[in-house]
Amino acid sequence: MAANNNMPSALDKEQIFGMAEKEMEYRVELFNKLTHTCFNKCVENKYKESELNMGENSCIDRCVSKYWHVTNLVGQLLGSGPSGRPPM
Amino acid sequence: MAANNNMPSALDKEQIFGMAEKEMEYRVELFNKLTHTCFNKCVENKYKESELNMGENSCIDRCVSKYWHVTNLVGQLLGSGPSGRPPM
Amino acid sequence: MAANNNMPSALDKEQIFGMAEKEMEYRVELFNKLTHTCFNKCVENKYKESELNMGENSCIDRCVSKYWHVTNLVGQLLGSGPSGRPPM
Amino acid sequence: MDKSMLGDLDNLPEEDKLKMAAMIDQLQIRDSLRMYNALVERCFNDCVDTFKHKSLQKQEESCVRRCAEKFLKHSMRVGMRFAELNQGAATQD
Amino acid sequence: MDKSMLGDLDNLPEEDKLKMAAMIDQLQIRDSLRMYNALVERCFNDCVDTFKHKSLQKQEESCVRRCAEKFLKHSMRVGMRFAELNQGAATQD
Amino acid sequence: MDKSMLGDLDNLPEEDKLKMAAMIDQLQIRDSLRMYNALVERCFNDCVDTFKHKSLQKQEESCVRRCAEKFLKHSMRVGMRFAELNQGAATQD
Repeated sequence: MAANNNMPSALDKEQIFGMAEKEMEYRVELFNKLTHTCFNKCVENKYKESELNMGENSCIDRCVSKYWHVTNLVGQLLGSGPSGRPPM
Repeated sequence: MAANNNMPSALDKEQIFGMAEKEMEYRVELFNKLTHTCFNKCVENKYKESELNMGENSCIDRCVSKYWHVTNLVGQLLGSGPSGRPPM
Repeated sequence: MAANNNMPSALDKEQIFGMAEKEMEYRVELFNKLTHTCFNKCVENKYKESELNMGENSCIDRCVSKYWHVTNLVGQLLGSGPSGRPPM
Repeated sequence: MDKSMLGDLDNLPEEDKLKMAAMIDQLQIRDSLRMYNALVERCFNDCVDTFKHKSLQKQEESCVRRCAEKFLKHSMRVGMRFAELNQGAATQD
Repeated sequence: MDKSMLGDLDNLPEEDKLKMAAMIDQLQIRDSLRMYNALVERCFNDCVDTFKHKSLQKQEESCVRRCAEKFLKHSMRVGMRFAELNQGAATQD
Repeated sequence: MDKSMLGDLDNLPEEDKLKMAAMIDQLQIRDSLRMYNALVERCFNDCVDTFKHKSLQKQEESCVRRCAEKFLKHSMRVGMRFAELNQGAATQD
């Protein structure tokens, strides 16, 4: 998609910017969904304290790890190849 | 909004692009909401199988059809005129 | 961020436009979330009537007011300073 | 956005003011379309629960109408209160 | 968008048509990535509920697989029905 | 995005690098504002349920404070774990 001669044209450059923008938007959205999902799964929502307790903290660590695995697993199913990286 | 002389100016062109972009975003969002809503309404979420069964399939078809009718109905109420097409 | 000499450069202008756009997007999103949240909290969703009754109306007014307070409170916690305006 | 920055907008040439106005138009169009999509989703979710037919049943249709009308009235009321608060016109209870 | 407006697109110079095609590409990329994110969120929510381990358990993994496959089949079916309705090919029940 | 493509960015003239940096700034601003909106929505939903008064009651206010503080701590922790995973530093349990 990018030019081969290392001097991208105006349209190519717009596409490079556009791709980089979409990639970053994707990562931000992934992070936001992960954050909200793990908060829902792990954090007591009566808010009796403002600190995270030990149980919540370890739940969060495992939740992030599992979410990551699910991201990779679904990425594989969507055909991004054998390795576990997101499909870009 | 578009120029009448068939030679749109720079600003007009930006508006044409902008309108086309918004229109496509709208259709994508409509499709996404429809897809997620009908999945919630029709598909058993224990995922015992990876196939859609007959009951789910016919529920999906009717759900899409009804969602379409609701889209048209709400479009009419929002004042897009007598016909049932979305307000653009 | 804006140029000091009152003649913004091309890049500065793009940033001014970008900031203004983000600010407007933020206000629209705030309004939309507020609207949906207060509808959920205050309006009976069997839709027996198309009018809002007195109880619903007063609930809506208080809900908007409380949502506003929460917006300001969270804004303060996020460090936007002592006053209650959103952090921009 | 800082007010001093908004002030700079006055210094922009005419062409840029047009561009800014066009941007605001675009955002409003996008917002209306999103509101429309969200309204359809909400009223469908609250009013349609059986899928024995392809077409909307009478009571579903009237439920959707009332839902949409009620939401629009709600949205207008919220808009008024929101504008008051933005102008600092809010009073305490 | 009015059709007369879309008609104007034919009058655009070649360069603008390329720009329009690039815009459509970008929207499709963004849409695929959003779908991917939404699918992960849904299948995680429906399939993962215990947090005694860091790694996915066997039954969680197979649940996620079935969830994703089922959703993709669903999405394809919805796409076909949606296209039919867009072409006015829908019949009443 | 493929790394070879990101590599091309180094070949961009200075002006384009500035443009890219500005784009990243803009995305971060938008992200912060969205996070702020989402945090307000969450804490309001979880902490405010009665509408007999126009102003926040004492216990609602302290609930909102704890909710926001807890969410921010949570978000920071998730950010650290997420960064570790992105760097392949994750170990199995």
